[in-house]
Amino acid sequence: MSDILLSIKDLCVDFNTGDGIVRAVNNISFDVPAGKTVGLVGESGSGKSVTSLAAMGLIPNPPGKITGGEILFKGKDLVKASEEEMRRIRGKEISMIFQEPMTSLNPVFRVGDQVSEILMLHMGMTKKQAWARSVELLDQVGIPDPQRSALKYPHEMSGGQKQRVVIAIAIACEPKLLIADEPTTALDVTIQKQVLDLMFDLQEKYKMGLLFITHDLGVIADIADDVVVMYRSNLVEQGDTKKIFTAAGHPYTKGLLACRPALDKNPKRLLTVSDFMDESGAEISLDESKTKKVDKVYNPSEEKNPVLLEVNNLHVDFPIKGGVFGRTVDQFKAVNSVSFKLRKGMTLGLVGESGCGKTTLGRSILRLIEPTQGQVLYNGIDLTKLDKKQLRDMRSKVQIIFQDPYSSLNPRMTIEEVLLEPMLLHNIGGSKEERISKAKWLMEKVGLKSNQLSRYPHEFSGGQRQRICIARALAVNPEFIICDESVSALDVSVQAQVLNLLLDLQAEFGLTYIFISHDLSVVNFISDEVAVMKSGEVVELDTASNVYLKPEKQYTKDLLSAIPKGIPKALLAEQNL
Amino acid sequence: MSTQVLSNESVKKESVEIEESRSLWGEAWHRLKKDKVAMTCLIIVCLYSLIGLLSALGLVAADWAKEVGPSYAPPFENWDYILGTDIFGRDVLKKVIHGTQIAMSVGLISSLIAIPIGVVLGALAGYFGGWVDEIIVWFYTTFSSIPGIILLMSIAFVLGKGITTVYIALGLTSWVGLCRLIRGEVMKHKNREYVQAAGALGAGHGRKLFKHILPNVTHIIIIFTSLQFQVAIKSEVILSYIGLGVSGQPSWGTMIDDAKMELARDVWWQLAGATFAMFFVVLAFNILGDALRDALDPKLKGKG
Amino acid sequence: MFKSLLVVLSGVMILGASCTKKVDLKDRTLHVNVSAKVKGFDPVNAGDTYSSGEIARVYEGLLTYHYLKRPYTLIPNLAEDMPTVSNNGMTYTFKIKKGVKFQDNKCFPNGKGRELKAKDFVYSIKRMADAKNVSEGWWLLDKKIKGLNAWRTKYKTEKTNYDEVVEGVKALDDYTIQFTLSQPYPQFLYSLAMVYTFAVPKEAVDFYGKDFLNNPVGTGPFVTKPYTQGTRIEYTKSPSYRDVFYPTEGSAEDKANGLLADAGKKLPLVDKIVVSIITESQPAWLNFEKGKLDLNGIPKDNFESVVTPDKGVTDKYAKKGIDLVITPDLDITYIAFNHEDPLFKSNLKLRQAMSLAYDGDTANKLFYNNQGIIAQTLLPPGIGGYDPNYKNPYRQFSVEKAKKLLAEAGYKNGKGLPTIMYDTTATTVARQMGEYFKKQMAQIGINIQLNTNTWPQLTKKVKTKQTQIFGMAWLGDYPDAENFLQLTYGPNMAPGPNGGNYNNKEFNKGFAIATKMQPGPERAAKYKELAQKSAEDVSLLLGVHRTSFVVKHSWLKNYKFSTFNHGHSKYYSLDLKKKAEMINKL
Amino acid sequence: MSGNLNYIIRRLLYLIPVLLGVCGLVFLLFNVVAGDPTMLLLGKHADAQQMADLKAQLGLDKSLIAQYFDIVKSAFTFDFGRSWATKQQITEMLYQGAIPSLTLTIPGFFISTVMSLMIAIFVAYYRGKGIDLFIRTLAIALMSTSSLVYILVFQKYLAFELGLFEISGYEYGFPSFIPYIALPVVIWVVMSIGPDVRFYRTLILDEIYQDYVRTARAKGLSEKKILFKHVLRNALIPVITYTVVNLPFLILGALLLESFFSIPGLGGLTLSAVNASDFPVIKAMAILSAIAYILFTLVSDILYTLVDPRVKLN
Repeated sequence: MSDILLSIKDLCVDFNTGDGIVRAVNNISFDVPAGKTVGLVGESGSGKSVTSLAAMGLIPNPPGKITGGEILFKGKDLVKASEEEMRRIRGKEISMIFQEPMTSLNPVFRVGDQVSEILMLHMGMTKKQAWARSVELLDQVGIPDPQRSALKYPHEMSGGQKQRVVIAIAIACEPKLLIADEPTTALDVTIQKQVLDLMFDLQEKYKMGLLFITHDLGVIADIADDVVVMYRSNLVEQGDTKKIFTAAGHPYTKGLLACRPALDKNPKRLLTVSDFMDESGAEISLDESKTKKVDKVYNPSEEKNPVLLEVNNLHVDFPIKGGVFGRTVDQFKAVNSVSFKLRKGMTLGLVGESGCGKTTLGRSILRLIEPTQGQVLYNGIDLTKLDKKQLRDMRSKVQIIFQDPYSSLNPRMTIEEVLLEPMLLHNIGGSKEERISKAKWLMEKVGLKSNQLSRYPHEFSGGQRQRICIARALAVNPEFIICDESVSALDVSVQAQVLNLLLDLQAEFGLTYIFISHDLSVVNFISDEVAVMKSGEVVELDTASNVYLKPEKQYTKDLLSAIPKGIPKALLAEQNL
Repeated sequence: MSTQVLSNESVKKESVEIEESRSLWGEAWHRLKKDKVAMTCLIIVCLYSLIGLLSALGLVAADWAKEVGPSYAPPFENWDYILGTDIFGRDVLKKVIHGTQIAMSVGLISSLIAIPIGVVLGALAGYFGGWVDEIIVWFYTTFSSIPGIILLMSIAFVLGKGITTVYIALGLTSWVGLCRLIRGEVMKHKNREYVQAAGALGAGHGRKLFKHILPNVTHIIIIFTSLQFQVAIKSEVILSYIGLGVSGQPSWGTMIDDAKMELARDVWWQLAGATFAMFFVVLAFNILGDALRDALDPKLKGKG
Repeated sequence: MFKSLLVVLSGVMILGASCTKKVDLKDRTLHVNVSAKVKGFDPVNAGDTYSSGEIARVYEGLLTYHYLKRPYTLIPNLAEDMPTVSNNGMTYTFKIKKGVKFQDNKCFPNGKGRELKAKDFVYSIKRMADAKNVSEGWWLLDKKIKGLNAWRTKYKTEKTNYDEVVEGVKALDDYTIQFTLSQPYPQFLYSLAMVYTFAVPKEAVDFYGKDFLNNPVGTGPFVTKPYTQGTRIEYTKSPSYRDVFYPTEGSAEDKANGLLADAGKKLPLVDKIVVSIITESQPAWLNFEKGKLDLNGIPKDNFESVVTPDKGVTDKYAKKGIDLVITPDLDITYIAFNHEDPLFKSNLKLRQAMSLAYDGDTANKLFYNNQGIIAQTLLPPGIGGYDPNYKNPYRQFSVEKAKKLLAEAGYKNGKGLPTIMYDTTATTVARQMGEYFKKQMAQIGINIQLNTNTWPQLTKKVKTKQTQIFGMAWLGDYPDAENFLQLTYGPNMAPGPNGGNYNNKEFNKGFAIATKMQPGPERAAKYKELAQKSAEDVSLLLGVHRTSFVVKHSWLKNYKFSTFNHGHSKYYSLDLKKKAEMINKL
Repeated sequence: MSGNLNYIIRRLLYLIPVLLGVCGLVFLLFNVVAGDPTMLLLGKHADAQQMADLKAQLGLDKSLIAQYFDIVKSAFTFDFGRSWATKQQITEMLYQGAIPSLTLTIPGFFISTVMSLMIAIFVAYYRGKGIDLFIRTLAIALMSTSSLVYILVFQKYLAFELGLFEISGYEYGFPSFIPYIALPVVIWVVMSIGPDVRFYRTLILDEIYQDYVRTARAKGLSEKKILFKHVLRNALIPVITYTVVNLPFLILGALLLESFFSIPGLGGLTLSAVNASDFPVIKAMAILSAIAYILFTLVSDILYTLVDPRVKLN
């Protein structure tokens, strides 16, 4: 075995929040061998980020504190190291990349300066030497025209380019160990692939140890040699990637692997962590019936699934202001002549990278954003022609569920008020008692306790809040719901539960969905038909299986190829042998 | 592999009951209670308000005008005028207590004038935008471009003398700050998804603004009020100096104004009395204002 | 890094602080202060005492008051001697001194001051009468000089022609000027001692135009640079000042006070004057105590720490060589009733009751440190018509009498009497007096509502008869009873000086006769009778004749208080040796 | 650059309606609500005729609209006519008053800004610790007393009793005014440390919790270097705009300081104008400060784009 670069032994980290001490990391031990990539996987709140920050000695002192264990880096225990020693290691021996590329760079300094700063600090270069080296590094990380880009400010670069700059900074002093905390999560899938390939090449070139932290098992499979799985501040399993992916030991790992919607499979329902592990963490035997691969079949019949929604040549343009008096000088075409039909009871998936206009399309159909021209026929009624009153009555038929669970519920209203409001607006349910009983029924329907009506939104988790939003939408007995990135903000296990819920509700109430997302595998799982959008236009529209198996447009092909396979390298090597 | 499971801050257990439900206000009060300094300030403010109320009802220091001793008797020499006397031999302590009533009423009523104007205009500008916003922004830019002290003096001068002028002048010059804050906050909340969701449910402008957005900006009003009190109390002194303050009854302003004749002859106790009385309550309002901002600011709350 | 910056900063602060200016001991500079902003140096607009005080240092008039003689007597200044009065008091002819030079100024050809001529006085009088100048002194000569009013209305709007001859004001030759009145007006001479009628060179007015008020060019003892409305005005001795000598005769008391030590010496006796404008009383008093000012009026409030009950200077200040000069002033404080208000109009008993209920002595103790003289009538001591041993029956404080009268007036201990609005200015002292008056009236059941205003608001209310009762003071313009009795003269009703609109036919008739008489004993008797009648009819609630209190340092010589102290700084002198000796004791 | 030019022109055009608004407010206050001032100006011997003449001369007999346009004309031509109380040319008075005011307020403002920045950085560096709370409370305590009290007490005890400072007075010219403005500057600094420290501290703290600070730490930079190089550079942007927007108020001077220390500045001028109901002077002061405020806000916006690369003028 090549020598161990980083060895964490029984690490414990506590946080002193207002309401008492919380253990964020509970005696974790694992090693990162030199030249190898270790994937640290776990859902949000599992303590994976805290572990990485501990290795860098960056845990904010109040409120966090390392309360036990050692972090040996080339034989030296970093927990006992003085701040002075840690400063010499940070950036030189160990460097770190963070998740949010948009805010990781100092907005008021040029990119070149921020790279040369670390060179001057650790390598003792002069300003001129550092600048020259920085330009080389920018070239190495694939920044176009590095000479001119070095002079740019961060806000003049895209998210992907900024992440490349952060990587350039991290590898500037050729560190032994690189820690990457969810470096590609905020990027679009095509750019994510390029950045991952870049990191992989650099690791090869500089023989660096790489500790890669993410919640996306697909990414781990592609690049990690070993995997460490964390669940609620505990290390539940570790081992080499092939063993974990083929014969996971711990029920939580099994659950995690299973609840990921895969591109090639087309199951009716997703397995969730709760199918493998009950609340207390003990394993439960898998109910065989659930694993049976039952493919969804797409056979809309005329009478059961008539056309509910027909969109013809829909345009949404935003004026661009200019000149002295702010006259409109140009139009930004957010949605450019989109047409499609949607049958009752079916789900249309709208997929595309950020900025392709999928959200605007969804909102304009509901006239939350006024479309510039085009027709939206709902049961034959053109929504664009309705006046305010008629539109209000239509509202009960057509609903929307948003992305951010934290901001889609009024923080100052109890859940009861949230659910009762739609009923009041459309006077559903004769009396207050009737409405409250309906609210209780809705809570049960979406899998929540009916006695929690008097609670406030901030007392629920992300997944629970999204269920409340669904309940709120159901309150007006709608026929058609637009889910705008409704699961993107959730952890993969919670995502699976919500997707299953949506499918159950569709089956029970015959709902019709438009499901908007940037995550192709989620769209593939839930949609019957898929529309791929690019800069305001629908480039491809077909059934889900056709789009994924027989993509026609090159753009769709690129999208599909960029999605991590989710099959460990070692396994792939064996299959090709 | 021990799988000991411990709940973590942001991953709430699906099933485990949480002690009792707490609204955002409850959360804020919970956080405020832990800040010892802020609590003492709150107690000071309540104490002053109580004294002010009692004095307003005439239960305490109603006989401030009674002559209790010789003119300019020094303090701590005689129990029935412990803080000394003024030119007419009236008890400085009673005048300070009566001054509390004036100070608290100036702060309260000037806020009551400034808040409705600031909130209504701010909300309308922030929510509707377009030409409504243009006009309201033009209106408060006009108000804020004239230096506060000149505007204050002009209004007070033009309206003539007395306590009502002090209220109106302070109210009319302080709504601008609140309006600007409310406008910014309403603009921010207008685009939040819970407001759009209400729109999708068919809620009209009125409901969206008053039922959804305004409750989420009320914390600004509370922070503004505590800071407005200290501005009002200090301005009352300046107004008394230029002769436009209260007349016919003692206030901290008139007491400090009298001192400008007395200090030269070493009569310091009336000045000291008013200054210390004012010092503690203004300090308390300042610190309370900061503490409230930290406790009530949802931004910090959201970070969980 | 920032520790060093903090050190540097505090260093700057201390450096700035430590260099306080030391009191200069060598040069003969008089340091005085003025307690309000000086408006400017144009005699025509000398409405307030402070601006007139500064103007009188640079300009001079035909007549002035003798420095030492009391009661105040007029003596010639630029005039050769007192005027010859002819055609039964209607024509006054003056001879003016020869060889009197205006100060050098660039408004004169080649900068040399020219000789004063009679036509300069004609020009100055006309300038005061010119409606466009809106002079506050115009009431002095309004309808008094033949042809002047006609000339004024003629040039009200278009450009004034100063050369047009006015019948009543003529320069007979270069050195004689003759005034002809339209009606006998013995007080006319006093107006020639007032700043409004001081001599102004036409060249300066034409040369400086709108800015004339900041560029004084007079014949007076001192010269000053153009006025920049700062808080410090400096004067230096005028090289071209004519020979004026310190008066040689004075009363025995003056002699005892050393006021005749410099008799006969050429004036002015100091080289330089520095006038600081200090509006707040605390800095004024502190500067005086530090020796930065040579003299200062005592703020009433600081009085007790300076003056002992027997009017001497407390030992704390005596040790520092500070002397106190106490002199009764030609003024009267009063609370006027608005006689057009039905409440007071015909209810003499109510006015009498209020007068008796007002304890003048305590007020005197509180507000004038027991030094004011309780006023029995409108006339202050030092004026013809004042009778020291007259006791006004309604000024002897007695609550029972007041209650009895109030009952007779139909308001038994205040029942049925509405709250009376008492308007006063907003200064601290005025507010405290108002509170005192309210307390006094409460003794007999009269409820007073105090209402403080800024000075302009108060004058507006008085002039538009919107008050019930209001506090006021009157400082004599000239030492003649007419100036005081006109306060209760019917035709002078608001907006004139008779703010209370008191209108008693008998009094009006008597007043018209007395003011026409030439000064003499029977006029004084007539004045005495009129004053007592108006007092007993309680035309207004009399207050006190304030005595003025000035503290001065031991090194300031020849200081004598006068109500008309304009231009008196030329008489003061400094004992520099004493100053050097005393300064370190402060 | 053309974008910026358009923006500046638009902002300048925006100045006009605001200025009209200010004139309107001043007109409402003084010409409509305040009533007829002639009574006040003619002294105790005025008669009805004299008052009528004065009213005509001051143009108060014109229709209200004409009076409003007089104010607007004065706002654009800076010719405010003459003061009613002293009959001096107002523009001349303002010019004379501006210099003494600035000699007091500019050093005061400069010293207090630098000092409070120093303290704010010091406090931000030790954020959360005892010293942070102590200094902040001390700063707030300083501002919890009325400025009138500081003036009276400091003048009596520091200037008179201890003789450290001049009691009052003012002399024009560079070296000679320093002893006179020393104590007023001390009082100005004491009064403004409180709010400034509080404001600057929140600015710095907002920056310290940003992600780029975390990246800087990961680079191995020391806490001090991060604070001074990265954080301060970002925090300076709002500091500059806040400072520039406050500049116009400096011309106004400090009303109380100037009247108690007899400094012939615009503050004292305004105060005496109010006491003497000298409407033209008050109106002139209000309009001038408004114009200065609007121009300086524009300057601060433009400065904002120069200092902060992210912001483009739009």
